[in-house]
Order: sequence, then C-alpha cells, then structure tokens
Amino acid sequence: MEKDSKRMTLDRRQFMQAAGAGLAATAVAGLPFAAAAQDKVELLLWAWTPDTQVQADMFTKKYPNISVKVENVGQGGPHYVKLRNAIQAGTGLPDLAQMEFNSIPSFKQLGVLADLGAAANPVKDQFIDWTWKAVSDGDKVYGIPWDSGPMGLLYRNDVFEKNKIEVPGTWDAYSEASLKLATDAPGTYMSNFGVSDAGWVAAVLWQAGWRPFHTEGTNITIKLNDDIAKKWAAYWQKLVDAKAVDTKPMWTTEWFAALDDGVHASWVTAAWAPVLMQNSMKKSVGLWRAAPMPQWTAGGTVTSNWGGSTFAAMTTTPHPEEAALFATFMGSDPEAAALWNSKQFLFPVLKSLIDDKALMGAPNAFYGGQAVNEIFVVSENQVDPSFEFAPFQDFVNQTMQDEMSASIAGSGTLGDAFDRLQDKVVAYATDQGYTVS
Amino acid sequence: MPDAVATRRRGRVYVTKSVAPYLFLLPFMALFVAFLIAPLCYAFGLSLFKTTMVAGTQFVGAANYLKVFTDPSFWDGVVLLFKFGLMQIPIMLGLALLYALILDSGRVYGRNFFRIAFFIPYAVPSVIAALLWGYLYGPSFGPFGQLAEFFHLPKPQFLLDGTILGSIANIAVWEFMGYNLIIYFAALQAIPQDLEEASSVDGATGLQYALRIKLPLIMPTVIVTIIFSIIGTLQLFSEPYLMRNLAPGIINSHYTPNFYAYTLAFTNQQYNYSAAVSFVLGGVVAVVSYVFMLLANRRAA
Amino acid sequence: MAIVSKTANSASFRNSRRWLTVALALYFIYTFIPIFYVIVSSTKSNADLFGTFGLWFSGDFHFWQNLQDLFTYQDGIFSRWLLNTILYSVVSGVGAALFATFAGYAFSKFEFVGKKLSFALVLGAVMIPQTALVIPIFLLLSKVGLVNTPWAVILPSLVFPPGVFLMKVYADDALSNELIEAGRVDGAGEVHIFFNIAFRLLTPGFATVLILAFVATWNNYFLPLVLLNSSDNFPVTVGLSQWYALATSGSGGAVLFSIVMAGSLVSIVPVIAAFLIMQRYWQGGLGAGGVKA
Amino acid sequence: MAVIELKGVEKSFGSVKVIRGVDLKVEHGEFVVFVGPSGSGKSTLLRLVAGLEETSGGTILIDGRDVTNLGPAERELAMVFQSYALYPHKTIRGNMSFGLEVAGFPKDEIRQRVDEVARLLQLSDYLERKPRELSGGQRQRVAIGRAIVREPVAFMFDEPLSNLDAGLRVDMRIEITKLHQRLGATMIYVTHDQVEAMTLADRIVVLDKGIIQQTGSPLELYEHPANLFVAQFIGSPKMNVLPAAFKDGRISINGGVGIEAGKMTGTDVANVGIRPDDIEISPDGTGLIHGKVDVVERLGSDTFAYVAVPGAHAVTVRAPRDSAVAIGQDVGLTFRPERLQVFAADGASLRPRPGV
Repeated sequence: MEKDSKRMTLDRRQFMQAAGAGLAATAVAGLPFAAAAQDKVELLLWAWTPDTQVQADMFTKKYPNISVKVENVGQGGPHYVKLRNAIQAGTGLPDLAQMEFNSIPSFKQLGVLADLGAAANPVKDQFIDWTWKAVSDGDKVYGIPWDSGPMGLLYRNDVFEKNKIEVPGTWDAYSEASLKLATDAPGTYMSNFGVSDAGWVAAVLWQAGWRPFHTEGTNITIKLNDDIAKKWAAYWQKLVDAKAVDTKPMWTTEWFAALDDGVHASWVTAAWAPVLMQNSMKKSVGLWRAAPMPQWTAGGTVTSNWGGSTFAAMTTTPHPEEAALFATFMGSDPEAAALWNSKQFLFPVLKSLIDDKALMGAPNAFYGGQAVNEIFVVSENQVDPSFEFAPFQDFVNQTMQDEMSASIAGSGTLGDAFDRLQDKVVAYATDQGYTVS
Repeated sequence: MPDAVATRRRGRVYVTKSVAPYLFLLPFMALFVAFLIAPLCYAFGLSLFKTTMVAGTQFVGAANYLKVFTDPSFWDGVVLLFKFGLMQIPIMLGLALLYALILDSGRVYGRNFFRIAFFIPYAVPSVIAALLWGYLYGPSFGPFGQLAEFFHLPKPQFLLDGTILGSIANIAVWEFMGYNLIIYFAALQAIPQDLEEASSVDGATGLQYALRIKLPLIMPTVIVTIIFSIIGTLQLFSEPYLMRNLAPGIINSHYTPNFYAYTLAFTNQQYNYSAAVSFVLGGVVAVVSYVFMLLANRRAA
Repeated sequence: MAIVSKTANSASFRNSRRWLTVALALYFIYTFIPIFYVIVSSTKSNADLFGTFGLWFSGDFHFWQNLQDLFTYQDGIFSRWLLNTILYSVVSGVGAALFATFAGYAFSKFEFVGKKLSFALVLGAVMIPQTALVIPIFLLLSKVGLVNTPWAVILPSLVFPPGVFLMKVYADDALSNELIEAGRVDGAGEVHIFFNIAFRLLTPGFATVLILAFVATWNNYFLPLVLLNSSDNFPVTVGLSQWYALATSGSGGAVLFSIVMAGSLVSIVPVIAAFLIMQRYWQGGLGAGGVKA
Repeated sequence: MAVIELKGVEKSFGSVKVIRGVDLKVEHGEFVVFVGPSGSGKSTLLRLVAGLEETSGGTILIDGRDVTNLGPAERELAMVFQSYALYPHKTIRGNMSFGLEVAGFPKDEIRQRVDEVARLLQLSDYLERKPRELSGGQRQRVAIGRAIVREPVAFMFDEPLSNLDAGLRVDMRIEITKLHQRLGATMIYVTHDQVEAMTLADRIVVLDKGIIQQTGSPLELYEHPANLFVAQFIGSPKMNVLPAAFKDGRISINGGVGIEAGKMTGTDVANVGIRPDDIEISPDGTGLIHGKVDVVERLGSDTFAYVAVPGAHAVTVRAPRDSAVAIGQDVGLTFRPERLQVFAADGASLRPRPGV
C-alpha cells in the first residue's frame, strides 16, 4: 500500500509537467496556470455522496491554495435537474460536479463538460480500461472516474441452504431456482424484479449484449427493442407471470426490509451494494454471500456495470486548471480513493486498488467472513466496455421506468414495454433534431 | 386634485386620496408583476419556441399548443384529475361541512379543543404529510398492515393500481379538510343567533335548522371553497411527486398534468413544450372553475 | 334564549350531545393518526422503527438520542435549516400580509383607474399552476443573480394573491367608509389614516393573512427546491426530503430514518404553536372572508 | 364663520347624474338643512361641500376661496357622520384629539381644548373610555365634540340623529339647536326627516333627483311650496292632494263644484293641495267634498281622521282632540279657498308667493 501510493500519487511537480504540456490551450482560456495558482482559489463541487468534503479537504491539505466546497444539491436525478437548470439559466453552475457514467454523454452533448485531458491523460493508465473509455473520447477526457459498479450476485446463504438451492451460475439456473423457491417457500422470492430502477435494467441488459445507442454527431442509432431486449423481456415475463419474482419498487423501506427479512433471497447488484447493505441491514448480518453474476451462456465471463460515477469539470469554471487538478486528484489519489471504498461504500476504479489484495481481500463479517470484493474485482475486469448511453439518458430512463412499471402493473407485456419505449425514444430523438436510424 | 400629489403639511407627508390607492398598491403590484406577470409572459414567450438539443431554437407559433391538444400523456392526466376531484372534493367538503355543523350545533363537548385539533394537519407540510402517510400505507411496516397481520386479515393494499388514487386523495382530504371546516365554522358562527330562536319558535328541530336555515345561508362560502378545491385539485403535484417512489409503476412521470409539465422541463429538457402544457392546464382550470360558477349561479337564480 | 335553555336540559339534547361528540372524536382520531405516528416514531431507534408496531411506543425510548442526532448530523445543519425556515416564513409572512393589507385596503376603499382589471388579475392568479411559474421565475432570477440566495424564496413568497382578496373582503366588512372620511375631515393624510385608524381595525384580517402566508412559506417545497442549491440556504422541507432521499437510496445508511422522523416532528411544532397563539385572530379573519365571499 | 357658495355644482357616478347643477349660498352662521327622500342627492351634495367627493363640474367657494379641488382637510370643515365614525381603538379623548394632533397642535393646547369641549358636552367623565363603552347619545355627543374641538369654519352633519331612538333624537335636536346658537357657526345638516329639517333650519334646501326644488325658511316652504313635491314632502301628516281642473274661472275639485280661483299664474290646473290642518269636518251633505271616515287616530293633542273620498286618495283631516268623529261616519269636508295650493300638471305651483 505504502509503495503503491508513492507510485500512484500525482504530486505537484508531476502535475506541473503535465500542465505545462497543455499550457498553449489554457492560455487561451485565461490566465496561465502558474499565475492563477498564486492566488487563493475556491472551487465549488456538487456531489451527493456523504462526507465528500473529507476527501476534498485532503486535497486542500495537499494544495493549500485551492479549497473546495462541497454542496449536495440532490441525489441522482434531482442533482442533474439542478445542473440542467443552471445550464438553461446560463448561470449558477458549479466548478465541478459528480457525474455518473451514464450521464456523461448527456452533459457532453450540452457542451458543459470541460476537457480534462491535459491534466488527466498522464494518469490514464492507472484506471481500469472500461472506466476510462466511458469518460474519454480519444485524448479528450470529460470526467475522472472515481467509483464503479461491476455486477455480481448477492444471495442469502440461509435461504439457499434451507431450500436446497445451488448458487446459480447461469440465468437459466437462476430462473429455475426462482420457480423452485416460489413453489417450495411461498412468500419468499429468489429476487425482486427491479424495473423501477432503469439503471439496473440497463446494467442487466448490458450484460446480455444489448447495445441500444450509438451516437455520432447528430446521427443516432436506436435499438431499444431488439431481439436481445425481447429475449430478456420474455425471460423475466415468465417469472413475473409465474409470480416467481417479487416486483416491489426499489429503494423503499419495504424493499430494504424484504432483503433484510429474507423475503428476497438474492439480488443481482453492483459492487457498491455490499457496503451499503452492511450499513442498512440489521437482521441478516452474516447471512449474505457474494457470487459472480449469472451468465447467459454457461462458463461465460461477461459482466456489466451499474452506477459508479466520475468528477467532471464544467466549461464555465473560471479555474479550469485547478478544477482539472482536483478532479484528477479525487480520482487517482490512492488515499482519497481508498477512503471512498471504506467510508462511502464505493468500489474503486484504480488498477492499483483493484489489485490491492489487502484491500480487496478483506474478509467481511456481514458476509459470513467472505471477501466479497474479490468477486467484484473479477467482475470489474470482465465489464464489456462497448456499451454506450444515450445523449438524453434521463429521458430514456424516465420513459423506461414508466413503461416497464406500467407493464408490471398489468399494461401489456415487458416486450410491449420495449416497443413503446423504442417509439417514444425515437420520437423524442427526432424531435430534438437527431437523425435516427 | 390635479397637481396635489403629496404636499407637506406641518412637517408630515400628506398623501392625497388620488395618489393613495396607487401608493398602497405599489408594493404588492410591483412584486405581482415581477413574480407573476413577468414570469407568465416569459413562459408564454417560451411556449412559442422550440429549442432542441442539436437543431437549435426556432419560432414555432402555436405548434406546441396544437401538440398538447393531441397529447395523451396530458389528457390522461386531466382525466385522472377529474376522477380524483370527483372523489376527493365531495368527501372532503361534505365531511368538513358536516363536522362544522356539528361543532356549531353547540351540542358537543370540548368544542374548542376539536376546532384547534382539526386545523393542525394544515400546519403539516405536504412533504411531511406525504412521507408520513407513505409510511402508514406500507404493507409491511405500515401500522394498518401490521394490525391486519396481527389479526390474520388480508393486508390492506394502499399502493396498488386500484387504490392509490384513493390513497393520495386521502392525504389531500387529511391536509385540507380541517382548513375548510374552520372556514365553514366561522361562517356558521356569523349567522345571527335570533335566526335559531326564530326557527325554534317556528317549531324546527336542530337538524332542520341546520339543514334548512344554516346550510343555505353559508352556501356562498361553500361555493367559494369548492372553486378553490377545484383549482387545487387540478394543480395536484406534491403528493403524487412524493409518493412516486412508493409506487413508481402507477405514478408515472405524467401522472398529473402538473407533474407532466415538471418532467418535461426538468427531465426531458423540453422547456418550451412544458410551458405550453402549463398554459393549457391553466386554461382547463379556468374553464372548469367558470363552468362550475355558471352552474352554481344558475342553481342559485 | 328560553327555548334553548329548556332544550339544554332535555334528555334528547344530552343524548345527541353524546353522539355528536363521539362523531367528533372519530374525526379527531383520523386527524391525529399521522401526528401520533410521527411522535411515536421519533422515539424509536432505526431498528425499532421497522421492527415494532408503528402506532405504539417501543420499550427502547430513543427520543433524546434521535433529537441529538438530528441536531448534530452533518455538523448540525438541521438547526440552520430550521432558522432558514423561520427567517423565510416570518419575513414572507409579515411582508405578504402587509402588502396584501395595503392592496386589499386600496381595492376596498378607493376608486382608481384600472381597479377592476387589476383586481381581476389578482383573483385570476390563483389559477396559475405553480410549475408554470417556478421555471420562469428560476430563469428570471438567474439573470439577476438572485438564485441560491434567501431572496429567491422570500421575494416570490411575498406575492400572496388570496391574501389581497381576503383583505379586500375584510376591509369591506370591518372598516366603514365613514371612519376613513372622518379621518380625512380631521385633516389626516391617507398614509396617516391607514396606519393610525384603518390598520388597527384590519388587524384580525392581517393576522389571518399573516398566518396563511407564514404556513404557505413554511410548507413550501417546490419553490425552494428549484431555487436553492446550497444546503446552507435550505428550508426544513427541502433538507428533510434530501435526507429522506439519502436514507432510501441507502448511500447515507439507514440511520437517517429516525432522524427524518424526529426532524418531521420538530418542523411541525412551531407551526402548531403559531396556530395556537394566533388562533383568536385567524379564526375571526377566516370567518369574515368566508361569509362575505 | 364661513360663507359657503356653490356654483353650478354637478356630480356624476359613471353615467348616473346625482347632482345636476346646484347653485346655493350659505351665509355666515346660517343653519341650512338639506332635505329630500333617499336618492335625492342631499348626502352627496354635503360630501361635495366637505370634499369627500370630487365634483364633476361647478365651483365650491368657502369664504370666497375656491376649494373645489382641495381635499377635505384643507377646507377646514368638520363633519358629524351618521354612524358617528368614532375611531373604535381610541379613547374618547383620543378621538377628539386626533384632528388637532394631525394638525400639529401642541399637546397642552389639545388637552385644554378637549377638556373644554368635553365640559360643554358633558363628556368629561368619559374621556378615558372607548367608544363601545358609551351609549348611542353619548357617542353622538363625542362625534359632535370631535367636530367642535377643531374650531372649524363650518360644520357638516350627515343624518347624525337617524341612529338614535325617538326620545333621544328630540333631545339631541334641541342640543344641536342650542349649540348652533352658542357657536354661531355655519352649519349644513342633511336629513330625510322633514320634522328635523323644520325644527332645526334657518333655511331648508329641498332636493329631489339631484336638483334643488326649493330653498327657503321652514315656514315659507310650508306655506308656499314651489311645487307638488315640496308641498308633499314638507309637513306632517302629508298635504292632501286632490285632482282638480280649471273651469269657467273656478277650480273644480274632484269633479265637484268649483270654488273661487283667486290669484293664479296659469290655468292648467291638475291638482289642488290642502293641508290636514286646513280642513274641517262638517256634517254629511255639507262641505265641498264627501267621504266616509275610514280610520281615526287619537294622538291626545290631535285627532286625525282618514276620510275615504270616492275618486281620490284618502284625505287626512286634523280634527280637534275632542272631536266626536267615528269610523264609518259619512262626513263632508270644507276648507278655506285661500289655503288651497294649486298645481299644474308638471307639479309647479300656480299660486304666486307673496311679493312675487
């Protein structure tokens, strides 16, 4: 750890070298960086993860001239609403904002994400490849990854054992287990089909090979209701019809309790979930285990990502260099990054931390002493990087949530929901001036 | 008083009758214009344009309005509100009236206590009211669910397709019934005492007096509260917005027109279309209120 | 009076009195359930919140702990929110009531050019959906740099059209034209008449509008949600709902639920207190408005 | 004290003309009463003088100064309102002091003046009370006191006694008369009650439909009404009006025998008027007209008989208090021709006033 951190830390001298390379560009934007750094600078960061200020203060300790104020303007959706409002108003944007991977294309499209390439490219190699691909476009870098959500399976060991269920390695086995559990233990479900979270749906479909969007300039390909989606829909429709999965809205207290009480025996979820659960659950301590994400083909090694975010600097910031420095620090400083993982339940994006056996291999009592992160470390390296989000992902998520939830509530099948989704998204994209194909 | 604007009279600023009304109106009207008229004009301006993500902004005239008129997401919401209003308003105001008459009858114990207690929900922010009722509705943690479980009864389902509208209506009833009750009660209290004496001399019972003398006398008040309730109903936003995460499948992003306008602006970035939706909603509110007033007047005439 | 007192002693009167009181009590229970729930919940630990019967206290009395957590979580920002809410509500309430009283008085007691039109506009304003206003208000205030300042909440809240309507009706009712004319004949200017004579008599109406505007600002959620960014400026409603979001999405940990409950309780207590203190006034004012309207 | 002069004063509310051109001069120390039915414009006229309404036309002069465009305060008048308009939140002293305070008088002087006026009106014991603690008559006196204390150039009274009960009204009437004598002030007084008008006024102005119908002393109006309206409005009980016609130099009443016409300014006679006091009941078969006694009212001082006359309204007759007249009795009615008022079809009096 000590040795790693020495290697990893982007110290001030290194940064100056990096910044020097980009000076030609920055001189256009304003003062040369060297001059700006003389003055006290305060940066405003919008982020919703708790205690982010602690990490920001670590940065200030290192760079005393730059202080960072963290504001929580809302959780997820409301956060982006605030950003868009500020963009619409033409004023009020922070210097930096937390930005989930799936929002990067949307805000890039709005032209507010500053290119951090000059500061960040030197540290590029330290990041897990897929995360860097998600934030960059050639040498342009629109955000510094700082946490990720490779997918895995969390399950209740006690429920599995009691009902003699093998940990499913494939989705077929998962389906069988669901049907078996529904028969053997009524009132207990293998899982909750969480369509109220479009992020989850996208993540699970990502693994299945679904690639709904491809954007090039103003041309966009939209294939939301392709065969992969239809097959996936049919898979879950069968389980829903058989009442072999629960369909509670996610993130409610009822849903949390269902996990804690063993009503939901498993959850296909992301790497940040374990720490979250161990902080929220009281009854099920020691009963949870982690396993790799079920595969569509036996022996497959394809996973996907759910959530995770980046730090992005806004083009409107009067301190682009300092913002870039800060974003890079937050993503790549191993000490700060380690804090994410331990304090905020975030899963790292740095190779050094992923490879850190001590950090990732720590046994966890909540999971009966299992080193759950090891499962997600494997998953992180298997994430297929070819997935693209739409440049209007919030609209897609909103519509997906509406349509999928409507079908669960009895309005047609899940397959129909994808058809409606396709129609609405195509109409929206066309309306927004895109050439849709 | 042509040129007597404000003369100084023995050391005191003397404002004349002709300038005074403008002076008194100035603070309110200035703010009214700044925070109501100006934003409305601005929004109306917005509604005539269309801004897209990649094709820029263009003037589209009435196109956004024409789109609203054929937008099922909007009209579904309006229909839902009619259902909601037809359920919630009669129950809320009917009960408020009934309880106001009971309070006013003088035939109860603890009148002052009840009067204050009934008004208290009005003090609870709708955010908190929705949160509390959300908990109460919960099938596992809600006390009603817990009670049902304890008695081995089927759990009441407050958040399903068929029941959630009623559940939201209940929150609105809970929040505003006491407020209307107090208004009715105050109106009833203003009825002269001698009418009661006259009616009892005429041989009317308390019930007859309540229904045939008091009720018609406070009808103007009732009509005003109905109009305000109609307006409030058609603007329904907070309760479904806050209940959404409990029942995302049923409360979709265009559940009520106001909610739809919110989604359009804040999620879909269709500020222009959102403004048009808001204006059409305002029109619906005006038309419904006006039609109701016409009906009420015809009945009264 | 004789008739009334005769019936007051009758058996049927006592009987109906009993049943009507029972009917009131039923309504009271309905009214009180959520309040009782928040009281009970604020005494529970997180574990008990979801582990014990919702409408009764658990053995573990956690109230003081919750209260302490509430006021210390995130460096005690809740007290800041509470102070903000009080500031916004008091300033908006007093300002809105004062301006509404001015305007209502003008509409009631003066003839002037444009009176009918402007009063119709004020009445029509209640039909405007809030979402239609909040977005343009946000955009306009952004242009003048007032977003994310207390003014962003206070200034729009000062416009309270129902208050103008109520004050006009109240002034029609409670303030005779002759009284004002007496003041004029006595030689007083209009401003002097308003503050020395009219305002005193409009006090109950003023208090009613004050409390309505105060409650409206206290309970407002949407406007501050859109217009404020920094948590230092939040009112309680926005702050609490953010904590609630934090609690449900799990990233803050479930510890927040009982804090949210305690916060909900704390945030409604001042309004209820205001109701109790000012009840004599608002009830009178509502009555006048109601009857005449 | 002041001379108040109105020249061609007009007032319209919207398209409704309430005052249609009034010319009037109120002399120093004169007590003028505006009288007329409701809607006649009498209150509006007073309010125009007081400055509470703005004129639509014409000029108002006080002591020769054009005050048409001045506010009420600058006219230095005082007014007593029908509802008294006492400031309910102020004490009696506060009410009486207010105008002086506004005018910026020193505190000592205010106190002294208020005490003085309170003594005059027997209000000294109530100075620290609030208006609601006082009786109606006391409040009325406060309202008057508030007016006096400012030493105005003239007093305006807007039906000040109509909220009092009958007995108190008579007392206050006398008090006001005494006050007028003592102060010698110019006073304009509005009432719809012709008895008040008759008892109080130096001069009465009768208004109807926004026009001055007649101006004159109470007796002049009583004896020589300018038209049918004034004739009927002044005097209680009302003057009897009978249809009449001019025939062969004589006036035929109710189609009956004609009587000597006397001096007249025209011959288009439509009605004659005769006051109840000028009629005598004579045995059936005698007199000018005949009828049957319908109702008899015995007031003690007087006895009024209401006689149904075929072809005309009931005729009111004032009989001696010990009159034996009885209901159902057929009677004849006689009256002196010189007491007869004669009116043209348009209501104008055809009897010239003496000296005209």
